[in-house]
Amino acid sequence: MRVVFNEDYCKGCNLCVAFCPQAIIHLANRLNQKGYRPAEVIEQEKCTSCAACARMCPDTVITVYRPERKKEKVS
Amino acid sequence: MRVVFNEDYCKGCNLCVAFCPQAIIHLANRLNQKGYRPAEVIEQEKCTSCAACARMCPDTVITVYRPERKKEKVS
Amino acid sequence: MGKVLMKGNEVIGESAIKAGCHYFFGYPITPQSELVAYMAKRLPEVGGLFLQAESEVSAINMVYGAASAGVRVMTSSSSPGFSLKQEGISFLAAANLPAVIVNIARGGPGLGNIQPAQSDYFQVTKGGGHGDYYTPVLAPSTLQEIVDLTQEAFRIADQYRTPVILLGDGVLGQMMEPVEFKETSEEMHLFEKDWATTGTVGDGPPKTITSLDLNDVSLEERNRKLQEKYETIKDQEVRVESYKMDDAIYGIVAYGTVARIVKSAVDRAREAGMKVGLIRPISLWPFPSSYIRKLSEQLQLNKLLTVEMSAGQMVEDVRLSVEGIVPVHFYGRNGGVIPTVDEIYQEILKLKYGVMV
Amino acid sequence: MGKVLMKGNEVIGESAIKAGCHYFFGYPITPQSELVAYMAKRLPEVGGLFLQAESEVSAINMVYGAASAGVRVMTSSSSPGFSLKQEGISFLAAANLPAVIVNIARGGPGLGNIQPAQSDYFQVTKGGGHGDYYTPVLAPSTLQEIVDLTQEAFRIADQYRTPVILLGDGVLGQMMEPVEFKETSEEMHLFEKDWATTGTVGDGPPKTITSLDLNDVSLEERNRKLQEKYETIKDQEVRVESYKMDDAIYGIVAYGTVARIVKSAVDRAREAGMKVGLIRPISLWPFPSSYIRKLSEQLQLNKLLTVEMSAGQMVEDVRLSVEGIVPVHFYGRNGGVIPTVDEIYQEILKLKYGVMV
Amino acid sequence: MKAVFERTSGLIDRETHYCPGCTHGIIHRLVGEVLEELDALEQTVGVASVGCSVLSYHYFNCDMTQAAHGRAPAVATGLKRVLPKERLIFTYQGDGDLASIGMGEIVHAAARGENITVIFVNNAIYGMTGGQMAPTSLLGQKTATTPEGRAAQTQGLPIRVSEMLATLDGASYIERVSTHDVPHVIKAKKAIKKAFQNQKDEKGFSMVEILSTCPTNWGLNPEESMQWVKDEMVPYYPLGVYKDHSYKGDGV
Amino acid sequence: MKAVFERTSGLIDRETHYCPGCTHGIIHRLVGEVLEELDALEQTVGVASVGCSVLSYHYFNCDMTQAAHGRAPAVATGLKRVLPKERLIFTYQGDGDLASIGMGEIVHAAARGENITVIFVNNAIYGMTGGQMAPTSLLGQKTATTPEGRAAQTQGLPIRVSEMLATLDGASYIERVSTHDVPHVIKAKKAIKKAFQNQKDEKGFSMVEILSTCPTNWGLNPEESMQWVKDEMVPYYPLGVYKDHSYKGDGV
Amino acid sequence: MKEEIIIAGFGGQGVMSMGQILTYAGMKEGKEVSWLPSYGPEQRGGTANVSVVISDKTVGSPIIDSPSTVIVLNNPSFEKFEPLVKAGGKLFINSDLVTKKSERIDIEVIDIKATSIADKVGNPRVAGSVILGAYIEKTGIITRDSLITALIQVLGVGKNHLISVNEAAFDAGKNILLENV
Amino acid sequence: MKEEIIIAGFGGQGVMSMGQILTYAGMKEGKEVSWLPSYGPEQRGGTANVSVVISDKTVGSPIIDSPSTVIVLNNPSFEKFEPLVKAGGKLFINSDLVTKKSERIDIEVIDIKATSIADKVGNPRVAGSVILGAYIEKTGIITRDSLITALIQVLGVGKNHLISVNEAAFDAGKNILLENV
Ligand SMILES: Cc1ncc(C[n+]2csc(CCOP(=O)(O)OP(=O)(O)O)c2C)c(N)n1
Ligand SMILES: Cc1ncc(C[n+]2csc(CCOP(=O)(O)OP(=O)(O)O)c2C)c(N)n1
Ligand code: SF4
Ligand code: SF4
Ligand code: SF4
Ligand code: SF4
Ligand code: SF4
Ligand code: SF4
Ligand SMILES: [Mg+2]
Ligand SMILES: [Mg+2]
Repeated sequence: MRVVFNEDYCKGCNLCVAFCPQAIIHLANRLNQKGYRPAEVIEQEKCTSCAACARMCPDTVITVYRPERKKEKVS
Repeated sequence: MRVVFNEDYCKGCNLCVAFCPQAIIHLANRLNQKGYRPAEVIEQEKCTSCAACARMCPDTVITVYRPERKKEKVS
Repeated sequence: MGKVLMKGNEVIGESAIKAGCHYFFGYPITPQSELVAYMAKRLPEVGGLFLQAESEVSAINMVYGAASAGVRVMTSSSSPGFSLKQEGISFLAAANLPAVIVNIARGGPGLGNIQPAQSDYFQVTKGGGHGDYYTPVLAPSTLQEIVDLTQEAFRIADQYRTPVILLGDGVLGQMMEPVEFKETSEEMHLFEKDWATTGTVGDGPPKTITSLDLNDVSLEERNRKLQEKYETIKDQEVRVESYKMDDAIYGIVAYGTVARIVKSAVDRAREAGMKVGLIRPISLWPFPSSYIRKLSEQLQLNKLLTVEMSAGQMVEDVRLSVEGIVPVHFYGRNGGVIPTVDEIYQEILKLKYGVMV
Repeated sequence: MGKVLMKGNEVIGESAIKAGCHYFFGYPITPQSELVAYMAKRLPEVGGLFLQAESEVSAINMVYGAASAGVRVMTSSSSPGFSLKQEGISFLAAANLPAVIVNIARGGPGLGNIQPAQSDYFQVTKGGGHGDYYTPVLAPSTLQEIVDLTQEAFRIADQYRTPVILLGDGVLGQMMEPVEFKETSEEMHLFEKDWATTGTVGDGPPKTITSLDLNDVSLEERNRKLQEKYETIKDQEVRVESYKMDDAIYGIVAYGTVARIVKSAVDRAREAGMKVGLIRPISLWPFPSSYIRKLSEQLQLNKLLTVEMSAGQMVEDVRLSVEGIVPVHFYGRNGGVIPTVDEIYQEILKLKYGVMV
Repeated sequence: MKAVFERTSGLIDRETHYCPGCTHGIIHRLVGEVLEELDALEQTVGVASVGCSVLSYHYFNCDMTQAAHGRAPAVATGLKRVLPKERLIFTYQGDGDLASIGMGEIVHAAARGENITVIFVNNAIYGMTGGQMAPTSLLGQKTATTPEGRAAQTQGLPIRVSEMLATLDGASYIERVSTHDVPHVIKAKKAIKKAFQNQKDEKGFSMVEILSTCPTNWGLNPEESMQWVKDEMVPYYPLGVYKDHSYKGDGV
Repeated sequence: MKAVFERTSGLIDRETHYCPGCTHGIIHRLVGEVLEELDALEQTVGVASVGCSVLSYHYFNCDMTQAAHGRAPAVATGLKRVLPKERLIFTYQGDGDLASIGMGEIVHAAARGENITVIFVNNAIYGMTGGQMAPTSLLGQKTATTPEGRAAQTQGLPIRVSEMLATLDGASYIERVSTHDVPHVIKAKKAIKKAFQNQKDEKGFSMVEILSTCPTNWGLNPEESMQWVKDEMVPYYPLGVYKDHSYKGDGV
Repeated sequence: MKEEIIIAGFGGQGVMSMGQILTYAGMKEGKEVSWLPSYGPEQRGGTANVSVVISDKTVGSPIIDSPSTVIVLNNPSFEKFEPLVKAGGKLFINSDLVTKKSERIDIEVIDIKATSIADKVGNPRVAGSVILGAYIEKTGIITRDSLITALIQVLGVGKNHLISVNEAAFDAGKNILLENV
Repeated sequence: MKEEIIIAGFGGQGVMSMGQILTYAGMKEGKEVSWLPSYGPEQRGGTANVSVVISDKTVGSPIIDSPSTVIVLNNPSFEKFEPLVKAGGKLFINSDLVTKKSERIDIEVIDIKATSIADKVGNPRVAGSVILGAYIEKTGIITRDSLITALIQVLGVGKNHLISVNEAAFDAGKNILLENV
């Protein structure tokens, strides 16, 4: 998983959705404990780990990972 | 009299003395009712009615007159 | 005019307008913001002016300016903002300027919270600012009463040339209740303001409004006149409601929102056969001292209980009124907690069954 | 240390420094300006800091900041400037922050004048700001007493974590009298300030200083603690001087400058064979109520007379203390006029010969 | 003989309480003359502030209201907003009053484009209270609260009020003038006149900052004080027009 | 997998009370990250102001003091002047707090060259009290107290605080940034970092004005709000550095 | 006759307007009424509740200690107010949003899937009106006509396109109650 | 022994320092003392006065109602304070500046042309010291030595070049009194 959402903090504001260059974030159809529709990414593989979502999220919901590059492992 | 001093208002600040281009104003040697040495002009005839003294006096002590010019009277 | 359903804060605004107040200078603060918003909307409609000041300090001084010009003018705030107005209120009082100042009090001290409270009683009744002054303080308990007292506040302000305070709390400010407005008042024109600094155009020598008097003897004279005025107000402007006190053995003293709750508790206690009544000061200054004292001198009155949303402020005035003739108990809640009917009922029981509070 | 001759305002400053107060934030106002000037000169000499704030409002909030950091800190003002500090004082009280605030009161209300007055009594003793809070108020009557009480003010502030007010007037502030200073106090180090926001470096989780509590129940709990603290202070910190009261039939209650004048009047009356004495509250809050009440319950005490440079403020506390046990008369001067020994003597005569005041 | 210089009817005929040589007196005269010349005395309400000029209501020959320390712009706003628009409202404020405790009020009056005239007397000190530092006191200047001279490290740098207010869109006319010699006094009067004329023309907030002396608290005699204004103050407080543009256009 | 973006330790792990999409949250994060990166959390004392961010002491992972409305710069001054100089003091203030009631305090903190860092969140409105006009509300903007939109004639013109404060010699670093998209958020962080670094270097007063949203009171959704910042606010409040010069030199 | 009603939920669920509609309706019918809001610290989201009193006699305290009716729209509100309902009183629950169950046997509990029903009549946001419909049916405290008049008043001119869907919601609420009976 | 002295004149005539010198001197001699200034509204000029109490016992009120001694340096001060001198008390007048004459017969009036005398000893501004010299000679309340010590203290390091002329003034004052006797 490249992007992980701390779902309970999410307020469904849609900003990550709006700013994801890959347009892969959506608001889920369920409600979280606060009563908001939390953001989620299904197509994790399309994520470029650009962290735009995380930078625009006002509620520090999102952690972004990047797969360690093969090259590095080799070197 | 070209310059007339409302002596009771004078505080002897010396500003009129300092700014008179003709250097004809002096502080008198007596005290006025407020306990100040009031400004005065003896040589009234040397006065050019320039009003510098009046403009620099903080206490509106000074009235300045100018002799009406003969010419005007004639015309 | 029929009844309308409005928030208390809005009722204050509309009543002020009906009383001929067309100028309002204020600064937002919860729980009185609806009043500011209401004035912002309504005043331009009646050809008046609403101006949001940069602070409470500024607002009260704009009021000072407008009052100097002789118009009816109002400002409002809530507790912390009211504290900031104290210097200005002292200036208004000293300069004999009429104005109405609303305090919709909230939980304190400090920033506190935005729940209702009555812990600004001292601040408004004892002259929270410097120097010997008082301001008449009116404390409505229903929205309909707001209609009457707002108008009265302006009348008193003009008649005595003094700032007047209208004291409420978050409950009164934010609740809705049907009210009926009176027709626009004409009485304001009774007060000629020949002292106002409106420019001398055609009316004599320059006028001055000031509270400065460097000479002690003449400042004392000014103060003497001020105190004389206060004596007249004490004489003329006391307001108090009494409820089921005729045969009461126990009297509860409460004002504003709390008085409403006490009324319900009194009803419940009466149902249970207890002879208890409510004394509701409407003018907190002048305080209905002689009224309360008179009641206390009646043989059957046994005990007084003061209930406040405070740690005990008005209770001092009650004690000053009765000077030990009857014992004065106190029950208070704090920090925005509103006493319930049941709590007060329990306190009444304690009065009767001798448990000391 | 020998005696030195200094102005009262300067004595306050030097005493504060000796009490370990190295920080002062103030704004000039007559008649306390000598204190500000003194601090401006002296504090840098002792490695402390004097800062002239842009206003009284700012000054009290700088004090709030410095107090948050746990240092001993002071500000001072006079009546109109003191009014402006009311919001800040309410915040200090609510946030449990220790600080000492000086009010060298002057004639009011409004701009008034710069002569001595005691008409800020209500403002300082009843919590002139919003919410249920009190501040201990110490009222010295001689310059030597200023030395002691200034030190005490800091002790009380630290011990109870509360703002404390030192109340004087233009006479005390500007007169000179020989005083002797104590050695620099060590006692300040007794108070550990582990609550201060000084950065967490090496001492645990972040600390917060605030007076906000949006929840009514927990704000009530905060208020309960505050009131508990006030009860302890009432219990522990009452100060009062009594002068020739042992066999007195008439007691005069007066504080500060007026108490000195009353003392002379008492002496004169004693010479004339009258049994009269002086009760001098030194702590105005907590007020020496039970002390005065106890005296009043003694059979021989017949009447009390309160003398103030005000229209009658402390007299309410006297009345609250005795609750009608003995009559309480009042004599006041105003606007900077200082009552004379002779005037007070005449009032004493009236007490005796029954002319009502 | 014709009077070429007479006492203005803009001032009440009465002695002032100002110290000998204090230029508050000159500035009073200029304001009085301007109001007389504009035939505006009956239309004017002045607001006295707290400072040495607190008693100016004894001197100006028009209606006057005395404001709390620093609050004159708020009081003026209250007056201006409720009186007929022909009325001219001015404040007369010292630098302690306007630039220290009253900073919030003056900035906001300017930002609001409040149609008032502000006479701002900058004498780099608190005169009335006995010579404490003002926000405008110069670096190194010794005052009662900067006995070693104002130091940037502790007290910061003097505020140039005109420059600061000129950044506000609401401000219409702002000029700094001086009173240290005859030509400057004449210029000062022109500026004051313009500041009142602007108000008549409903152009909005107008302020004239006037460099002034305080011989008493500067510890200089009146003449030396004039020189000090010229040598010390003018370099830090350059004279000139800082703003002359009304967002309200030429009258509204 | 390596975390390229994680929650900063500069913030306490806790939900905030802010409305969905409110950029107060982004700004909190930036401040937290900067303090973490400067390894300054233990050295820092923050001053919360009165506005929606009044509860920010629940979020910043450092000592915090809560100031009265508008007085944060004074409280910060008190802290800064008595604490060891390694301590970093910052205020976090809204536009109502800083530019309306607190105008006097901010101007004087700047003029004094107070060595503190000010995080100034300009959202053109009073958020907390329910959307009244702020001194920074734009012309035409509808608010609870300008139901017909802010009008220059009555309410005057919005104050550009950064431009105004930049005229003060005491101010060392002033920049205006925004949060309306990723590049601007990155820039905003840089500015915040510099404002803290400046304090470490003892350069004096540093302020970052950050354009921020208030979806709730603007009546827009969070996305629209970002657009409004870009389209309406940025043109009136141009981004950029307004001052970057310390009279104190590079550290003292 | 005296009804003391508390309606509670998240901010934004229309709690305040529901209270206003009841209050207006009561007033129209000549009753004495009062309405008192209470908000949490949040500007948006968070919890909010409103106290409404409708009575034949002057309203004493507008603050309600033991409500005769409680309407809850979320879990936190359930937790806070369920215990307060006075014995013999009524508890209306939007069971689409509230997962908790009441165990009290001294009160009448009315569960309504109000959001689903509202969705069906055309707009999930009129769930509140569904419950109001059920409420007046149950208590008879005010008539449907008064409720509609009040609704129109509260919506104001700006939102009068919402009248019909709310009306439908009232009726759906009424019907669901009738069905359940 | 208790002396209650009021010294009054224009601001700038050294009224305050005269009072301070007396107060210091009293303190040096182990007496109880107090000093209380009073200013008019003017910063400079205007009137000012100071009240000094020197006593064997604790000073009660520092405010003086009926002074045992009054020293006046101008006409307004004469008018204000001459009536207050207590019966048997003393009134010192700088008759160079005060033109009024006292008609009281229950007090001792001492007219001194202090400014002229001061001028003669070298500086018209030390007129106050001339009167102080006369005052201590008359009352014996403090010694010349104490007065000099106090003078040095009050002048401070900055102005110690003025010590000798003041000393001369003290003595001139003392002598004029002796001459007159
Ligand atoms: C609230 C308040 N704070 C302080 C004062 C004391 N005070 C009177 S005048 C003044 C400063 C005056 O300085 P400025 O405005 O520069 O006028 P100037 O006397 O120099 O003309 C101060 C601080 C006051 N009267 N009220
Ligand atoms: C003395 C005082 N006045 C008014 C208030 C009410 N108040 C609280 S927050 C606020 C304005 C907040 O606006 P802003 O500073 O812009 O912050 P935002 O909520 O927009 O972030 C006001 C006026 C108060 N708490 N104290
Ligand atoms: S990291 Fe970039 S690509 Fe991945 S979800 Fe976030 S915004 Fe989209
Ligand atoms: S930006 Fe954050 S709070 Fe908003 S929807 Fe995305 S994850 Fe949720
Ligand atoms: S008018 Fe001119 S020349 Fe005449 S006295 Fe005055 S300054 Fe001198
Ligand atoms: S300027 Fe005026 S006050 Fe000064 S000395 Fe000359 S006349 Fe007198
Ligand atoms: S103190 Fe200064 S400003 Fe005030 S009147 Fe005297 S010289 Fe002028
Ligand atoms: S009200 Fe506005 S500023 Fe406040 S939290 Fe909500 S969106 Fe943010
Ligand atoms: Mg000045
Ligand atoms: Mg804002």
